[in-house]
Amino acid sequence: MNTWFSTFSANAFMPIQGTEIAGKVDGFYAFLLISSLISSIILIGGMTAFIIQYKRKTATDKTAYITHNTMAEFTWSFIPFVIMMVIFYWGKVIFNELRTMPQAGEEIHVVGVQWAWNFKYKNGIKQYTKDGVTKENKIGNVEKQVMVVPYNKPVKLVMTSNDVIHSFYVPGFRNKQDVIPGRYTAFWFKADKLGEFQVFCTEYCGLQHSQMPATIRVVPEAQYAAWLDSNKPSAASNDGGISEVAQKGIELYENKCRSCHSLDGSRVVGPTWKGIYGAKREFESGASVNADDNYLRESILNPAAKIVKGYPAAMPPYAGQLSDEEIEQLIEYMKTVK
Amino acid sequence: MAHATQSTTIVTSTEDNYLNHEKGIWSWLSTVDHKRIAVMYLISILTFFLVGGIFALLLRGALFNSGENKFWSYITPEVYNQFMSYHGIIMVFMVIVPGIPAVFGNFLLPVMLGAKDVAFPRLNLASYYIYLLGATIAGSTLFLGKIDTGWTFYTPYSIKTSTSVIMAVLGAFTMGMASILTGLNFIVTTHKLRAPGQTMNKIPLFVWAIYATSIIQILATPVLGITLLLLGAERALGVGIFDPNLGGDPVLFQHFFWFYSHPAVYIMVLPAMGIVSELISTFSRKTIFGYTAIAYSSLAIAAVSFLVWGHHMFVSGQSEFAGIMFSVITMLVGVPTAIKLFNWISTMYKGSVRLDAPMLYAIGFLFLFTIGGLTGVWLAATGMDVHFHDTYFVVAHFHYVMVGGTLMAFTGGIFFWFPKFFGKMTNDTLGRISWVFIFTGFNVTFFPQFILGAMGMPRRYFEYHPAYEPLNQISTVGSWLIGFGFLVALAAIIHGLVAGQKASANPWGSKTLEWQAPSPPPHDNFPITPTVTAGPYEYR
Amino acid sequence: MDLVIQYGLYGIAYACIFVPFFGFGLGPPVVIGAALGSFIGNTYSLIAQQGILKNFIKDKKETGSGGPILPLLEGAQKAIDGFENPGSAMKVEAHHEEEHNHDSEKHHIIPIPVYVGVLLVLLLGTVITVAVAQVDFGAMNTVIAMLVATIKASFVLAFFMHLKYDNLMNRVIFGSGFFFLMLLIAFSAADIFTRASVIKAF
Amino acid sequence: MSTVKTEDGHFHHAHHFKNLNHQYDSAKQGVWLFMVTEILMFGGLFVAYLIYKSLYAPIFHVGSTYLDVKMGSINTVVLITSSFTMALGIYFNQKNKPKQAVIALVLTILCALTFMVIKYFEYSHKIHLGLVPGKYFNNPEFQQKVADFINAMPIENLTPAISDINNMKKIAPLYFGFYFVMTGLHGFHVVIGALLILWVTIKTARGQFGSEYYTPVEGVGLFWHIVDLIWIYLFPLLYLVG
Repeated sequence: MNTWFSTFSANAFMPIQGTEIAGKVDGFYAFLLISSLISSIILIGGMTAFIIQYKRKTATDKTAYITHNTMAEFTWSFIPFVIMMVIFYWGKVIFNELRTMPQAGEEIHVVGVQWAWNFKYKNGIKQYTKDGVTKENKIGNVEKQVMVVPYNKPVKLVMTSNDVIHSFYVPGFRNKQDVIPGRYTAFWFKADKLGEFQVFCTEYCGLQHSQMPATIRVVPEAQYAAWLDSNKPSAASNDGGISEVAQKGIELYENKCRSCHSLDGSRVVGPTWKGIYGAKREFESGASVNADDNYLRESILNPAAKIVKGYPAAMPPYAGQLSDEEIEQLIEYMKTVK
Repeated sequence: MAHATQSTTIVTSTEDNYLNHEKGIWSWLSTVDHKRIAVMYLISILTFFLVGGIFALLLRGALFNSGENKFWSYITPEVYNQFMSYHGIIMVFMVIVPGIPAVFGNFLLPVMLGAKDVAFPRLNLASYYIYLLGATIAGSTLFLGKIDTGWTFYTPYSIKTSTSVIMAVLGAFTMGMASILTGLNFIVTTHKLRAPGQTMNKIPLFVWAIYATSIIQILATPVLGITLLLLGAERALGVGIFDPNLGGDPVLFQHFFWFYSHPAVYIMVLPAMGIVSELISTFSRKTIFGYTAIAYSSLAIAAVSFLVWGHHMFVSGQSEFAGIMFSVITMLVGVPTAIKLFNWISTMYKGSVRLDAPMLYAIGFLFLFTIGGLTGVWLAATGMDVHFHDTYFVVAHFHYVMVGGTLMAFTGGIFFWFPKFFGKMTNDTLGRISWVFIFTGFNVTFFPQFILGAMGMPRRYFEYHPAYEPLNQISTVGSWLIGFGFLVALAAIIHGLVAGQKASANPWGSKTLEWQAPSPPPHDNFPITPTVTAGPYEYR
Repeated sequence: MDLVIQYGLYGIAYACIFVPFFGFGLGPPVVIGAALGSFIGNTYSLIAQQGILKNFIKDKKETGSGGPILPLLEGAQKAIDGFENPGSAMKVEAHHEEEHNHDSEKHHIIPIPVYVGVLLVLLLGTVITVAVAQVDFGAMNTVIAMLVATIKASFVLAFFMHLKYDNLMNRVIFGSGFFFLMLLIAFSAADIFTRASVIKAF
Repeated sequence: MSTVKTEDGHFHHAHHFKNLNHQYDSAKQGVWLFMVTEILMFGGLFVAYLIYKSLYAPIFHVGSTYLDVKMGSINTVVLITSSFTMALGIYFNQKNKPKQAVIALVLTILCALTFMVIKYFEYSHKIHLGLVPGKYFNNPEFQQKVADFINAMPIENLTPAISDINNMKKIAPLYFGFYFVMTGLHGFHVVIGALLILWVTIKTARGQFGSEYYTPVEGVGLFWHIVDLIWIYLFPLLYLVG
């Protein structure tokens, strides 16, 4: 069993504390655990005591005619009220700390896409899942994206999503934040323990909601700086000599097309883009044409016009959602997919 | 006891009761007698509960282990997502929201108020058929395109997915319509059809609970209606109100959805509290402790439930200010709930407690609802909720209050009012055995899920981290116990129907008005309309 | 004692409604007015419709522990009965006793001239709204439009829908609809307009 | 079971009520409770409209210039007169004059139909221009107008959301999403109202109502007035104040 669970320590069953706030949350957790234990002992203990003590002896027992008792009723509504206000305030203090962003600190961009977490660093390093999470990648050995972060330095994640709502959850840091398409949300932490922390997606996002984990690897400061330099993409080489326009096409492919069209010839939902440009396409209607620029542009704007034989008409029209310039970039990129 | 001053010594069991008043299936399908409609609701709700339960067992089976050799190999992630959605939709919209109000509210409200029928009998029958229509529309998605959005239909996933969301949303809308009409019927009945002399503080606490529930049904369900309509328009026309690419804000969908759905969880639990008040008072042979406190805390819960929906959205991109505001008000909802729990337990003080099957279910309610309620306070604290949100801690919490609360009270209510419904006694030992299985099975299933939640296992996961496997296996075994327990309960009911011995008008010695009518009651409930001169729980 | 519980729970309920509005500053006087208004309306309906005050006075008289406030309360009860059905204060006893079968009351019939008057007011209202909309008052446009619309709506409610001559329960029912709508607006707006803006540094 | 007119002109109330008045009060309360649900349903739409109007003011401002205020005001007058004739319909039933009641109710139905016809013209005009909700929207001229409007706006009231011009052009159809959903749902309720009034007119013509029992007419009347009430708020919000 993975050791990152401390089963019998003070914070029973909570994962290892990765940040200082996690310690505070576990303290709050211990308080809640104990106070609830006491309240249930009072309630359930009282109930069982009354049941045993006042067992029915005969069918017509005389019972006391007590309708109410103001003093008792006042105490057991005021005391819970006070305890709950204490719990509220303690929770508010921790929530405030979790949600106030640090001024200085590393900024990393997180992009949640349907079924993978992608990370982008200031100096251009991109931890992107190239071909997405394939079928047989069980959670045990899935190809996880790794976010390398410095030890004991505040890190701020600016997060968004390109398709549906996901949620970036790090149990070790006791923190999670939904990522919403069309908007940026923020998540911050200061890791004070070296090692790897598991990241889950906790907002239901479809087929492989349970198979888009990631890892946060906390490394010492120096090692982090060295990692940044070694993986920095040099300005010259931009992924195998593809033109600038096609370069932008990759970004669009990652955001909009990756969940239905693959690059390696395998069938996901729609036809693959491998060697698509210029290939002969047969349609449900029986007609056929070579895949040139006009056909590709029409299929993006209004896919229902020509459906390739054997594929479902499941692609939404992108008319009005992609500008002409973006369509140009996509087509240029398609030409490079061999 | 509601002293009926006119001598209503129970005439020897009048042969003419609502069951044999008219014969033939058409007389049932076109009846406007609130008691027959209640029995028809009971049959539909028990079938949907069976279907929902089977989905639950399949889910637990699929989660038995994670990795290559799955326990149910034919369940793929896609099929799991559909089962998870159907378990949610069937249990929420078809079983628990209509559950107690439609079955016990319909049957008992008029009898407890000494009325001949609900205010609008034909509307009552219409609500049943609208409910069935909604259930068939939502159920038909099983065959036409499935649904995999979960019962919450969060956008933009519910807009993008290719499953038949519009059909499911239309079904939920129609069932919401039936829920509004039932609530409307009950409010007017409580206002206008009380027996002479029965003022508002002489009605049983079950009627108070149904009254508070109906107020929520009237005020919350329309907003769900418009949210689901907009979701349908979103998919059909691309209206863009909730679709981020077209300028909408998906968090606004969550605001609209939870504005209904949090009061809806009080629609589910308040009637159960009403039943528990009746059971505890009857089986301790003692007047309820703090009648006004319990009655008014039902209203207080109904009122405050409209102010707290944001605690479902602490981490959903809602602003920190709104989160803190919703958290402080959610704490206030805990106060009336605590009042009720303390009052029920002090009702047993100096009473004479008898642990028949219904009482066991009431005790089970108190035990499980205490744990469910307390963990609710944890989730209301913002600092704690950030870690627990959308993990199995939340799954355990709401199952403790829904299965432990509403379904325990629902089953307890069936065993308690079975003599009044069908004029026969159920077999008590079978009832107790079913309780033992359901209670232990429930704890074995859902208590480990609290621990899984603390360990950070997210909700709605088909493949989970190997570290979570042992607790998931315990939980799956527990779910078989619950399944078996409900089968034993079903056996007890069928045995009661077939071979139960004749029940007297008041087998449990209860004091509320429905036990003065013969069981099963005649078509017009009371030979002579009783006049109420004292409170409903006058045990001496 | 139950009065204490009832108004205590009212206190809790209204406290939760103040919290968001004070924090959000959506015109606290408006909210306090609405809350107190419905609070008084509800209490008034309890006293007038269900005779809570009457029973309270009766209990106090029986136990003889009325103290100084008893005459005051009786005066208030007389005033309320007077207001509830003018000119028939004496009939009030009979009214409360047979609460349910009040055959004596005929349904109120509004004469046609009143309807015509209301129609003219509504048409005039429409003309005003359209005319005012042409002139650009900036943000005030919305306020004026809503004001005129509310006046027109209240005329339709009062006369065409007989709400003016209806019993208090129906007014409270209809008013609660708007109240809960206000909750939805206030809390959703409290979230949407206080979201921290997250800006990308690169 | 229900209330039926006996030969001697009296009405027997449903058996579980004490008398006709008791039944009338209960029915009235039931209808008022249903009116609350109508208010809350449309209220949800108004809430969404107000929130988005304050978030994306330019889109709503430019959008409302595309609406024909003339047609809108005619529709408002039509609906108000239909409310008036509906009230007369109830009045004549209360006065036991079924003939005038039928005339008044038929007038209400005619007003409802004219309302729908005018709405048909408005809709076909917009669909012809391509001003339809997001998915099928293709009227670049409207998007350009929004962009020009934003550029002309003074700097200080430019929120970050509004200043992102091409995003605003992309989400401009949101206005017509609201327009079609709100007026469409209202139109649907006008059609239901017209059918209900038709049902009640037939019953009045058959003389099933009288001064003692006219509850269905009053119930349908209440529903019709609520539909008119919603239009009274809808008209300025959509047409005038954009």
